[in-house]
Amino acid sequence: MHAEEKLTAETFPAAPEKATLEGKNKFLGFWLFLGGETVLFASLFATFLALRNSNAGGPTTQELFEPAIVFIATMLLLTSSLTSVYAMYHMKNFNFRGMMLWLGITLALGGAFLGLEIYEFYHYVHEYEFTITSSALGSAFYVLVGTHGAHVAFGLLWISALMIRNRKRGLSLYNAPKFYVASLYWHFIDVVWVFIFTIVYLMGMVG
Amino acid sequence: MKKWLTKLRLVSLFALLTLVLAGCGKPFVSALRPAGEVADMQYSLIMLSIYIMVFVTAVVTVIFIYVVWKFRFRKGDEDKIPEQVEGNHKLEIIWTVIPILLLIVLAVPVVAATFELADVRPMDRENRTPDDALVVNVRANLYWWEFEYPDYGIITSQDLIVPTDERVYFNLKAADVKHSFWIPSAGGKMDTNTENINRFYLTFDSGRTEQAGDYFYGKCAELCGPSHALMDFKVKAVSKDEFTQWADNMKTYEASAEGDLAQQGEQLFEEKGCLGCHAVNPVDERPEQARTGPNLASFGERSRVAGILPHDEESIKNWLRDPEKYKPGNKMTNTYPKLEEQEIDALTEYLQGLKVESN
Amino acid sequence: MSTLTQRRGFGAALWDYLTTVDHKKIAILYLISGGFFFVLGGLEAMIIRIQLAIPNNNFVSAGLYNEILTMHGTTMIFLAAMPLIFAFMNAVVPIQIGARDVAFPFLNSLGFWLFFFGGLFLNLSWFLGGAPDAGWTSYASLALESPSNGIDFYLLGLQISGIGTLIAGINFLVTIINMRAPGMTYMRMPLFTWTTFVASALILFAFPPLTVGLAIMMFDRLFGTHFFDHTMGGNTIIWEHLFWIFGHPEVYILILPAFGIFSEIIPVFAKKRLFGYSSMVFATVLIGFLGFMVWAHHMFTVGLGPIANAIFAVATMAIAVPTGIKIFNWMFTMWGGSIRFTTPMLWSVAFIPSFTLGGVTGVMLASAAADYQYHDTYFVVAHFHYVIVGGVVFGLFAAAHYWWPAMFGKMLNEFLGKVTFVLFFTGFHLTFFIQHFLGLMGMPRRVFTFLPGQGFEIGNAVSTAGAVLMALGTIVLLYNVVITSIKGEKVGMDPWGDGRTLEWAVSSPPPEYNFKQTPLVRGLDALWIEKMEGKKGMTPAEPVGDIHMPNPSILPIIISFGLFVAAFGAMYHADHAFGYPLLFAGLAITFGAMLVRSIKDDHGFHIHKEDLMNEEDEKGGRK
Amino acid sequence: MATQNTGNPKVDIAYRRKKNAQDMKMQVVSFAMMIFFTVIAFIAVGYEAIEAWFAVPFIILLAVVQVIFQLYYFMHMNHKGHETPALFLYSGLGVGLITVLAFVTIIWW
Ligand code: HEA
Ligand code: HEA
Ligand SMILES: [Cu+2]
Repeated sequence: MHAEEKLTAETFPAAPEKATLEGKNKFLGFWLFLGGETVLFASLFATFLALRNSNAGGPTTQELFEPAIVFIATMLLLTSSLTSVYAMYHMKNFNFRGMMLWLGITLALGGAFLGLEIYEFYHYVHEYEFTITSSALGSAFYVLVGTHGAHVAFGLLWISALMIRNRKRGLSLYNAPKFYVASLYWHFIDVVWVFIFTIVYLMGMVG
Repeated sequence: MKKWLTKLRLVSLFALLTLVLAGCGKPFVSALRPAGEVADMQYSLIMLSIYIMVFVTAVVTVIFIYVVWKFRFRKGDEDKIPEQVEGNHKLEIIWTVIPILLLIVLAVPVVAATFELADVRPMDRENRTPDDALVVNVRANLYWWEFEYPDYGIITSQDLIVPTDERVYFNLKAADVKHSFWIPSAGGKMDTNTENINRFYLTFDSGRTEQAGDYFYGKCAELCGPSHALMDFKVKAVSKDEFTQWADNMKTYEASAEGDLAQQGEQLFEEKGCLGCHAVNPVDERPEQARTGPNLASFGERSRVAGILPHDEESIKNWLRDPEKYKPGNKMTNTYPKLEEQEIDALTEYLQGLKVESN
Repeated sequence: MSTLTQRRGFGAALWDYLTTVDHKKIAILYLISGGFFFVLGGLEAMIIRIQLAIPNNNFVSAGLYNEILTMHGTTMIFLAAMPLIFAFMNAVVPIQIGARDVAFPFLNSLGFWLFFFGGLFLNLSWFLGGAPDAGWTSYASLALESPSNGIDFYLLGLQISGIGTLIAGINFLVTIINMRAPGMTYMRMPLFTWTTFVASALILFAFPPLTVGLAIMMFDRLFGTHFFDHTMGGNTIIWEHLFWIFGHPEVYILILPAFGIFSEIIPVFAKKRLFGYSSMVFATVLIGFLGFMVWAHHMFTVGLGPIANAIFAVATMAIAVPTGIKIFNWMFTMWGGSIRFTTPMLWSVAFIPSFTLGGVTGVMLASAAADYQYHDTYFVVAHFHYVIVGGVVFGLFAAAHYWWPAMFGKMLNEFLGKVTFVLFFTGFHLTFFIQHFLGLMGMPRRVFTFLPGQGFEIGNAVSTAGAVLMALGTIVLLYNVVITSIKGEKVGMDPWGDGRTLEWAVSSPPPEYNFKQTPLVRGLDALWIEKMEGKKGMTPAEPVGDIHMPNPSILPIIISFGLFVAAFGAMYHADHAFGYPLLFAGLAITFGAMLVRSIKDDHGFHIHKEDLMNEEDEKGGRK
Repeated sequence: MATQNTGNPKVDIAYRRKKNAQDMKMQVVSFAMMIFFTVIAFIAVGYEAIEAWFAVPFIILLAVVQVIFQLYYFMHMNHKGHETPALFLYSGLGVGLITVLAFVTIIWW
């Protein structure tokens, strides 16, 4: 089957992301990449855990963290994960508009999350003078959470670029794997966040 | 192909080398000439593992030579197609199990020794006195070593004095970057980290100390900058009595200058700012951050200048003229004004007079 | 676009290589740059050996020595050994599995250019204020103190080339998993493919910790964070762990493909199938697996405590078992065979005892309590040169001679090859054997000089003499390469006569699409099977049809160049006003090029059936 | 090679639609569970009476369960054709866990 071929709901395959060799490669390659990302984040988590009490006289995690912000952020990101699942649901049903709509919602939620995170950082810097150079804890905190934030930002850009590029083209076996892989990435970001809110924030609050 | 022949020659050459070199190395610096309990333990592990490895290598070499010789291509073999053997389970099991057994033989004493060498409990014993367990605090600095004897409240540098025939316990730390504390004849090394204190012990056997000569050589074993290679120290192991005597002398010692030139040197030592870094008395109450240069209390009795140069007048003068030339990157360069030759003479005279024993 | 029309002229050829996404050409790019860096690292080694030939030598100064030492280790590991391995992986693996290409041709090229610009960046340090000088391990406390920009070059250069390596690793994994020809099951894959697979998996999991380590050290040095600053709560041991969690698997990333190379060559020249294929595969996987649990054996003297030391000691020793399985299986492959001592075979045969010597000293090092004596001495230097040179470099030399025809269509001169072997082999043992004793006799490593009277004189002099022989051997090899490319005769398919795997089932060098028809694989040593049944080549698994090919692209260079520029910006931002603008300009180039890549559809092109047929006729006519 | 059609696209598509809808239902359920777990985790931490020795392992357990939902339902690791992805993801997790374990046990101060 040719990648650019115009498809209908009938001819659209059950697993469009893996229907071409390119798609299959992309799918697998991306999963492998996520395996590597797992180790990357594990290294950052490990570093954070080793330094989580090294506040060097600066504010401690108990003094800093505010459950409300983290809770809202978590809800936003978890929900965005569900919305991107919806998007993939529509993709599999060859419903391009549905997919675009839900991806748009995902973007909005992700954007809100990012905004909240930026606000949170701003808050720490200005209220507590807690910066990336305050202490080893500050460095470890901002680099871990910031790396996640950078992933979110990249994901937003990526999905937007995909949407803009394909807005008039409809679904094809050429772009279906791209959308699918982007949604995998988005879920992965969520997986990482689950550990961030648990290990960094919640554990930081109990001490 | 005569390759196997070169091979054979190489092997016998190596065997010979082993024989010649194993007993070799200088007794004051070689791990192959152990001079105490710790080094002995490690030496026996080294030898045990060498025996196992020689055995393994021998087995491999014998099969190897046989195969390579026996099954080499000969004239007339052009069309020969050897049988395509898939493998052999029995053989696979043999060469899995035998190595496992050999490794167990090695691993058990290794684990035992690892725990034994980490036993520093006597350091923590309540009401510890230096007679039960002598403790030395080692502080490694960019290219020099400080040795503090907390039980006696004294500090010395570059030359470590220890009693023989007992476990001497060390607290190890680094003042700037990471170094590693190593006296090969007395035992393996331990790193001096920047953020924590490491602890271990060494022993010095009186009999073998004598054979080794006046001093054991100590070295820094972790790359720490340009003069890493020159970050040597010397170890003098003396009997317990001598050691106690020395420590008592140190405690009461006050640096003083005798003779005009030396007194002039003493004055210069202060004026030129030397005293800001170097203490001249073994009792130095300043915090360690303030102790930025080696303690020079017993400088006149040192074995080396700056740990590396022969201890004589000329070397001291050379060092004072331009330390950078002898220890690139050292922290003394440019911390004091340029000295006149006459001032150098005076300082040298003063420094050479700093002796604990003669007091 | 018609691809079969050869474009001529130097400019066109250069452009061809700059934009190529063909794995065979990328292999040549890796070979040339890896070879260049090998000579560079070798020159650095020669300076090291000259400086240490006699006590108190002042051939180079103390500070410069540390730079050379650091660059020798870093260059050899990251810029010579790994790229050279990638060269052979790229040249051989896709063909060995019967594929037309790798899974991601574009990323393949990107991986190469990232490595190239990373290596270039690192080596520019020589001209821009001094090279890194904290050893290839760059331990945190020293690295943070180092005043010049050298360490920054190390951090950013390795970061860039590290990303390239990661990409290459993923590419090989997907290629091997997804692109195998019909019939090529996992248990029929040649061992070089298997070891590539496992080594790539190790890359996938080992490089991220390095990435993190490099990144946070860069933050510490350039942006004021305190990960390793103990006065602010930081901890330098974190770096040591991150580095070795990467570093130990790294040494298996190097050696496993070398094992693969020997497992290809030995059966060919012993004319016998690999003995114990399945246990060889098993051992490879096991080594890869265990490789992740032993890193702290580099940190026995750090003070991790006896429990950790004991665990890591025993885990490390365990690796001897699968490695031993391999050693014995190679020897039994030759058992009963008919061994032809060609140059590649000489290297392979010599590897067995040489590597064993290095391996057993590894087990000695693994004995924690005894390692307190060995650590950071020349005993360690001897160990790792025995395994690296006696294993990896021998493997690379063997591969170069063995696969030269597959890459260039010409055979390297056998006589010169043997001269190289004798010189290098002798020099190698002369250089490094004696270093075991130097270490045991109390000589620390990483010293720019040693003082007389400690018993180190003879050993060092001998060692230096050996290094000269190695250099001579390398020079003969270079001469061989030049002579061959000028005068060498073209060879056809299967030039060694006893090829067993698919890379010998295509012409030398292969056409850009590798296989006109995808071959049908009927067992291990696919080509051998067909030959034994009296056939000339492989049975095709499909009719002749259009072949889909990827488009060449200049974007990989642009993406990599952007990071190269950005790295300068990051490095100089504190001292120069142009720092930040440069950083953002660089990133803009990179992301811009990535955007272009994702927006511009790239469907590749097709080589048509008719053209394939015509080409066949032409060839037939010429013959 | 692309599709596994039964020959009659209409039947096929109806079946697939149904299956997708079923999948979606599972995904919504797991989403609800995830939200629930998150709330529990926050409560466990916010509620004074629950002590750290219990709260920490408990919330980590909740996180692990959530992640399993993400992986298996949202990222479809429960579907077939995910054997290799699973292998590599778990290998990555394995390496990561060893790293974390080492960093919380043998890095001091
Ligand atoms: C290709 C690279 C390579 C390879 C393959 C190896 C293989 C091994 N290495 Fe090596 N190693 C390095 C590269 C490599 N190493 C480098 C670069 C360093 C130094 C880094 C630095 O500090 O700069 C180093 C350092 C190093 C150390 C740290 C030393 C120190 O700094 O104090 C240790 C300690 O355990 C070690 C152990 C081992 C072991 C046990 C193996 C094993 O895999 C070897 C297994 C092989 C055999 C054992 C031989 C064949 C087996 C048989 C014939 C079966 C029977 C054998 C027995 C029963 C023993 N290595
Ligand atoms: C792949 C890895 C690799 C390879 C192949 C080598 C190869 C060699 N190494 Fe290297 N080495 C390391 C990796 C490697 N090394 C590492 C990781 C370290 C540790 C660094 C650290 O401590 O941080 C190290 C350290 C190291 C030291 C210890 C330095 C010290 O601790 O102070 C020494 C000393 O002898 C040494 C020597 C050599 C020699 C003689 C070779 C020889 O085999 C080299 C042979 C090659 C040549 C000689 C080619 C030269 C070619 C020419 C001369 C031709 C020139 C011609 C033209 C330009 C036309 N190496
Ligand atoms: Cu290792």
